[in-house]
Amino acid sequence: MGLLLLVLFPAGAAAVAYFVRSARLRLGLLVGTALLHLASTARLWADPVGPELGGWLAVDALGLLVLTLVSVLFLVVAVYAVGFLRTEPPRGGRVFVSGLLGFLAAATLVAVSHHLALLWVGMETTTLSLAPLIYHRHDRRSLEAVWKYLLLSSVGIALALFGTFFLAAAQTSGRPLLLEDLIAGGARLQPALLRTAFTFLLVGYGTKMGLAPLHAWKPDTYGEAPSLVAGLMAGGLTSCAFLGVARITQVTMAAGQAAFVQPLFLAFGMVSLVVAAAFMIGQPDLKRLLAYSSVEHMGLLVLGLGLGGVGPYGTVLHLVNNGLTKGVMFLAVGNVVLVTGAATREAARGILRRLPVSGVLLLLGLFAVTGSPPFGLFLSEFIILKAAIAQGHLMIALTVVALLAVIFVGMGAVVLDVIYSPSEVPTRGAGESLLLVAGPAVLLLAVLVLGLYVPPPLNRVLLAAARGLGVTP
Amino acid sequence: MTVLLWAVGLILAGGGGVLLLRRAPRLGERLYGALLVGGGVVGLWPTLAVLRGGPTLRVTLPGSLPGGAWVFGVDPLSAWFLLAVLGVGACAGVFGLGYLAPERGHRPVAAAHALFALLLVALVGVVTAQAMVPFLAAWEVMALSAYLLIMFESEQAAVRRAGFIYIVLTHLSTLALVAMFAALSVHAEGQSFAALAAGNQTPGAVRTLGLVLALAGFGLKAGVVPLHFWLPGAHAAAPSHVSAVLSGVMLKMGIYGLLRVLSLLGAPPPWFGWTLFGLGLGSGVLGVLWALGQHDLKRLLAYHSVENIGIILLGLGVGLLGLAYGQPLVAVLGLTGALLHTLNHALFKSLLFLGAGAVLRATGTRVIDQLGGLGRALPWTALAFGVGSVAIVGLPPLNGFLSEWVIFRGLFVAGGSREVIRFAVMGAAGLGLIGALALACFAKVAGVVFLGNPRSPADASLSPGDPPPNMLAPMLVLAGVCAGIGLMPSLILGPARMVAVSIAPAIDGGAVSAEWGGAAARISAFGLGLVALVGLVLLLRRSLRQGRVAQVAATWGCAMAVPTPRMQYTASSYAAPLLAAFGPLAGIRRHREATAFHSHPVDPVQDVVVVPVWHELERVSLRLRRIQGGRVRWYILSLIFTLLSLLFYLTNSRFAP
Amino acid sequence: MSGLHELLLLCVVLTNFWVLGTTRLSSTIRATAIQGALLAGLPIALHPGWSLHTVGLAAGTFAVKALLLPAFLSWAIREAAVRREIEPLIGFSASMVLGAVAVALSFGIAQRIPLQESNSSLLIPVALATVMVGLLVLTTRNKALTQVVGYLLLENGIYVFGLSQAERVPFLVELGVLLDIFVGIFIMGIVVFHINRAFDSLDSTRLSELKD
Amino acid sequence: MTLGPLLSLLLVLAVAPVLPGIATRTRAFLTGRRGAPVLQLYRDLAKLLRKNVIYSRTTTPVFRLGPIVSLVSILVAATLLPLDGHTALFGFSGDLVAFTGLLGLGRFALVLAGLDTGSSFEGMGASREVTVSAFAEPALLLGLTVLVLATGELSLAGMLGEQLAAAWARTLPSLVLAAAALFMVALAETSRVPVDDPATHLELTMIHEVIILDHSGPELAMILYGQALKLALFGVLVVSAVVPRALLPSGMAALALLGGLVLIAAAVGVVESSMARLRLNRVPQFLVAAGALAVFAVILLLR
Repeated sequence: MGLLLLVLFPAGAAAVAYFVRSARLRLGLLVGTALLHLASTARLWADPVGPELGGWLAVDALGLLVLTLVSVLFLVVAVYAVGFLRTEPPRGGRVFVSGLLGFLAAATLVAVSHHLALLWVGMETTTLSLAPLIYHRHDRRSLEAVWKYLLLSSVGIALALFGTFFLAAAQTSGRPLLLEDLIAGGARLQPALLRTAFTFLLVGYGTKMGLAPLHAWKPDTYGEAPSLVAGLMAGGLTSCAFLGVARITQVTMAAGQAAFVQPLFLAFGMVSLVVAAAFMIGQPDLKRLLAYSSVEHMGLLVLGLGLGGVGPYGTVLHLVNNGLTKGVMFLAVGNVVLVTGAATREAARGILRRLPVSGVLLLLGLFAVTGSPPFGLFLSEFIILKAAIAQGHLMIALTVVALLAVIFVGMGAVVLDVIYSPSEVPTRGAGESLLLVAGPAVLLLAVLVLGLYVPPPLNRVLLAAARGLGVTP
Repeated sequence: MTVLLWAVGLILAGGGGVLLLRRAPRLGERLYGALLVGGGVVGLWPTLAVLRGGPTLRVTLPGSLPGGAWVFGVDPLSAWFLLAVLGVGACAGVFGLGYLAPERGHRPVAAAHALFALLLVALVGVVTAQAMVPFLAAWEVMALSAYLLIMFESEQAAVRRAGFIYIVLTHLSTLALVAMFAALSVHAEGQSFAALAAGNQTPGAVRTLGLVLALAGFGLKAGVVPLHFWLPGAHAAAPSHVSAVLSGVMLKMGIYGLLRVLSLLGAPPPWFGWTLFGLGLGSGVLGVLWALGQHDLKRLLAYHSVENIGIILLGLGVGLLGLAYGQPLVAVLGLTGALLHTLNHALFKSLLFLGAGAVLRATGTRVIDQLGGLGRALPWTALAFGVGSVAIVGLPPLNGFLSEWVIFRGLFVAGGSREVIRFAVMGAAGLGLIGALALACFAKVAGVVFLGNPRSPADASLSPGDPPPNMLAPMLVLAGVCAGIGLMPSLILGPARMVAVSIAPAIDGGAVSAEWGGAAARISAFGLGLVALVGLVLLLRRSLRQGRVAQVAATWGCAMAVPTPRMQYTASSYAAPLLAAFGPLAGIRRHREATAFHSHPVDPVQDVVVVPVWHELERVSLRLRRIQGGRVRWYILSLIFTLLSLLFYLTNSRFAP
Repeated sequence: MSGLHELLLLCVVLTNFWVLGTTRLSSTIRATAIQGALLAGLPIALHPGWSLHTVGLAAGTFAVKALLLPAFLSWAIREAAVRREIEPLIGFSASMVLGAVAVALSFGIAQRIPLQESNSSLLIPVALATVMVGLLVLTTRNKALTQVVGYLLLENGIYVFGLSQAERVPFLVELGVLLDIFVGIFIMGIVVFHINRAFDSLDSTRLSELKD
Repeated sequence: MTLGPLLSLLLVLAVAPVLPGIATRTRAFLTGRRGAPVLQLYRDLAKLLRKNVIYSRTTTPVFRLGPIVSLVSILVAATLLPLDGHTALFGFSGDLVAFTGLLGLGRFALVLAGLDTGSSFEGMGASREVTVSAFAEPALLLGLTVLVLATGELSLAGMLGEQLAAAWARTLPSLVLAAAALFMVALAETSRVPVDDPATHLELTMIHEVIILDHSGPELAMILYGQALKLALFGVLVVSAVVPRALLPSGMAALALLGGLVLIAAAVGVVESSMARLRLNRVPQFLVAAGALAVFAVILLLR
């Protein structure tokens, strides 16, 4: 029952957290749950458990990656939240914590469910569990943000459900909507319905991933949500959404529909990169900037899937790196916001003098997120480029390079200005406590290590995860 | 190899030490200086061994990376560049101690020293890495530590702007290199350079793409026109000892990279050689021309780096053409000349930047037209700077002449052949023009800054006295090396040729080595003769004086009142006729008012092309941004649009049932 | 008894047009209620033989779609004191026309997607049509509440198609639908409520502060 | 045989000061004046060597070193030329680069010495000098390139000696063009009309003269002698480019050299009397024209 427990105990913790009165106890519960979750996730690496509930719950390489990513990110965010809520008025603390824990439960469900309908339920729950967190500040802007987020994600998720039904309709044999049977019986799926299913699922989960042009909710939401929530969304929620896309990709690849799937992925990838580049130029708000950067990286993910060859390997590696890096960036920006009150260029100047540690984190994070060696993202982007060239997409490769350059200029212009320029506005709030910088620092270190050294077990899992996403011979 | 690792360890220890001991700066900095010099000396040991024909060093770290293990090694090519890295690095580092000492307290001096050590280590890594990922990692660490050093005085808006332009272009170059390695690794098993070489011997689209990307990436780093415009600002903004390393060593990493990639890819196609040749000529002429117009001493030196990179590329181009057209002698001469000039430029350019730093510390300004007559206040600095000037202009008997001599010979020999390559001989005229313009420019710098009368009262009251020994000694050492190479070419010509041959195994060095030694001996004889003759005439001159004391008077003002310092010819008016002859190419903007006239230099690439284009791009993106208008309705519409177009693809593509 | 469910499906389409055409929020909600009732009838019509599964499904659907949600929505408009949908992006007749286009389009697309052993040829087209009308309402209406209704239509469309799978896929699907709609609509309702309080209007066009 | 180069070097050193005299004398003759005696320069030098010097307060040792370095560099340059028509006292492959480099060194030293006085006039002169030479240098190198291509030889001794004699018949047209180009360069390098006018007395119009305004006594003597020697060296270049002296017996060769030098000097005089001096901003065009001639010659050889 390990997997079921892994899903249930955060959910239970969420319920408990809602009724716990003492804030201290609540935070203890939050961090404790995160630690326990990470520990049990680590045990999954050591000795994998078999399928449960008749195969509805199981861990494969891809799920394990996403699960670990979410778990690590969540622990960091939980620790950060302790420092964050300390600076905040206590109002909403209960909802906040139980919302976080609810998200953990839902994300876990997404990661371990091998029944696509169950996966969809998990996805829905992630969406809803984060809504109150976005509305944390209870003002007009956050209200608008949560409205847009809910409307767009709900429409997307609904379309995903539509697609799931089509997938069920396409299936002629095996247990319905069970991943193993879908892949095993891939040849016997009805192609037309399968393609329809893929179309709707791509639009649905693509909306949650924030692929352009389905990304419109992202900047508004990330811009308004508290930074740690935004970080959790950019690192965790998008990874879950990508897992949804990856699952259906596994099925379609198994059904030999690569020729239908890959052009779509290429198109989404390039459009996302172009949109991100165009909207990053002269973007005055740090958090919106990061939102567009997230769009960019989602684009790279699907680009890798669309290229084939070593592309999928690059994609899964990029998934991990992107998740960690987004955590660094959003939490560092969160510290900036705590001190300056806003994430706009004018307000946030002079970071290096005001917040030395966060300033350095932000500086290094900028280079990490723009794929500079030796940070991990460089390695994954390198592999994706290699895939593009190896598959003969020279133009795509060159365009990607050009767009990455534009994106760097767009991000660098703001971030470096904010870091180095002297500030006009006065500082408010306390400086940076250890709770607020330790987490992002750890994540950054992890990203750095991943650029220099991929541990063999991780590499094995990455290879296994990539295998299903490529063209299976 | 272990010795080299020890050297790296020492340097890193120095950086760490100064950082740990920032409470006791004097002790920390002394330790840092000692370790830096020690590391440099220790590191030079294996380097020279390799250059003397010793075995190639190699170490393989077992790393679990997608693509395979990490390889580091020192072959002749690496060793050649290690000379510059370690030698110049140590000198500049020591200079930095004295240079930054006055900053203690209000700027993070210790951090700057530590970053400098990191920069040196990264440079060592770049030239010794024998696999893709370690190369790129070292490359980026180099670029970033350099960026942080450039931003040392980040409270000035000009510095921030220069730093931003630098970081953007260096990131561009990194991207290009990542793409290049991605292209080259397509056909390669694993990531080591050996594997790349094995995989890319046959021409093809991928190999061509790799060559183009290499040219872009490394050209950016080397500062080839039109990709040079990040360079003047950055080198002017950085602290002078850092500028010395940036200009003297870091630019050369672009050259190193080109040579390395070419050594992997075998004989390149002719078009590549011609491209380098043309770029070299362009960079050389334009670089020195733009330098002539500068008012800022360090910007001027930076533009001269563009010029010298041009000369190096010219030699490189000739060498590659020699390879492409099967002319071994031309190939060896071209490559050897390029390598020699790389080393020489590293020496005298860093020397000049250190000199500029000394001037800056003494006077507090880099504006040439406010300086003057410093020769009396800083005699030794003036001497060192003068040596550097003669060297960079390429006049006998110093080292600059040596490398240009080799390149000229390459051009002339090429002219003698029957191949298409013979038209390369026209480059000789270009090289001559470059030399003459450089002469004009450095006559201006040396003359206006160190000779004549001080132009600002502050300098007039300057207490005579050279900078402290830890700043003066590095300059004199570098000057000595410049003179040594110039007078003893046989020391350096042999190794240079050996390195050149190691790059292109296709050619046999024997063809060249024969008459080479004779020429070298002649050159040193004639250089020494020149010096001796000057001494002789000096003695004669003494004897002519017959004990009479020379009369002393004011400069003759041509029947005018005694000239005041403000009446002296300014650097700008000195350069005016020459720049006027080149018209708009020279990039000078003049402002005339009723009572005032002043001119200031602009960079024809940056200020006329790049910046306007970027602003246009910004305007477009701002217009495009209206899409994100905040109306949730439009968000859903774009979703619907996407859904419908996908459904269209679904039902109307060739997959439609 | 295939005639029956075809009839029901056509009525579903008609209710879609009703929603598109009406100006009064109350009648919009009535339309959704009626549509919910029709959908509740569908499982029985589709899968004859009164299995516990179908009956339970029908009952649940009726409870949620025909009673609970409409009640909740009308309560919401009473609280928010809004009666009519004023100045939509495009006029009602125009939106009717667009709806017709959407229906035609969905029928066109549907015949490219052959559904084997399907118990009705109308299922997919009607489902698609309802989905599209839902999206249409979402985009063309200004009142947040009306957009919620649009979302409800969207869900109904999906539900219609889901029914075709109800036999083969265990009832987790329907559970999913109900849960999703229930929670989705409920939370949206709450947000709408907050919107009303914060902006003292349900005009979602006011929600356009966040932009580039 | 080894004595040949040394003797001819001494010969050239001895006769060099005559050449400016001849030039001015020709000019005077053509303009109907008597003019200074041909040997005037010898007297001036002797007088200057005897005189004491006067230095400006502003100056540093650079001012004193300038004339010496410039003279020495021209002397050393002379040892690179095959003055006897066969071999140079001193030469190596590619020494033509050293030749131009030495001329450059001399110029550099003089310009710095001029700037050392801090006088605006000398600054102006320095500026003009480097401007002119910047355009003279490419032309000079192209002229020498013609010789290189004609003979396939990289040392001046070779390209003006035997090899030239061997290639002379084949390549005469381009050699003549090159000689013309070199002659134009010579006019610029030795600051003669139409580039500069040694006879002018208004500092504002001078180029070379104004740099050495403050030099006096022996130093001035060195500069004047160096200038004359420079003219002689260019004369040697031009003569040897068109006359294959290696074919003649050594005595004849020496005579040919002397005759040639006299003719060159006279030609300089003719030019000075026949054409006006160019406006300063037209000087580059004059030298570019010289370069164009040389380029044409190179093309002739490359095709």
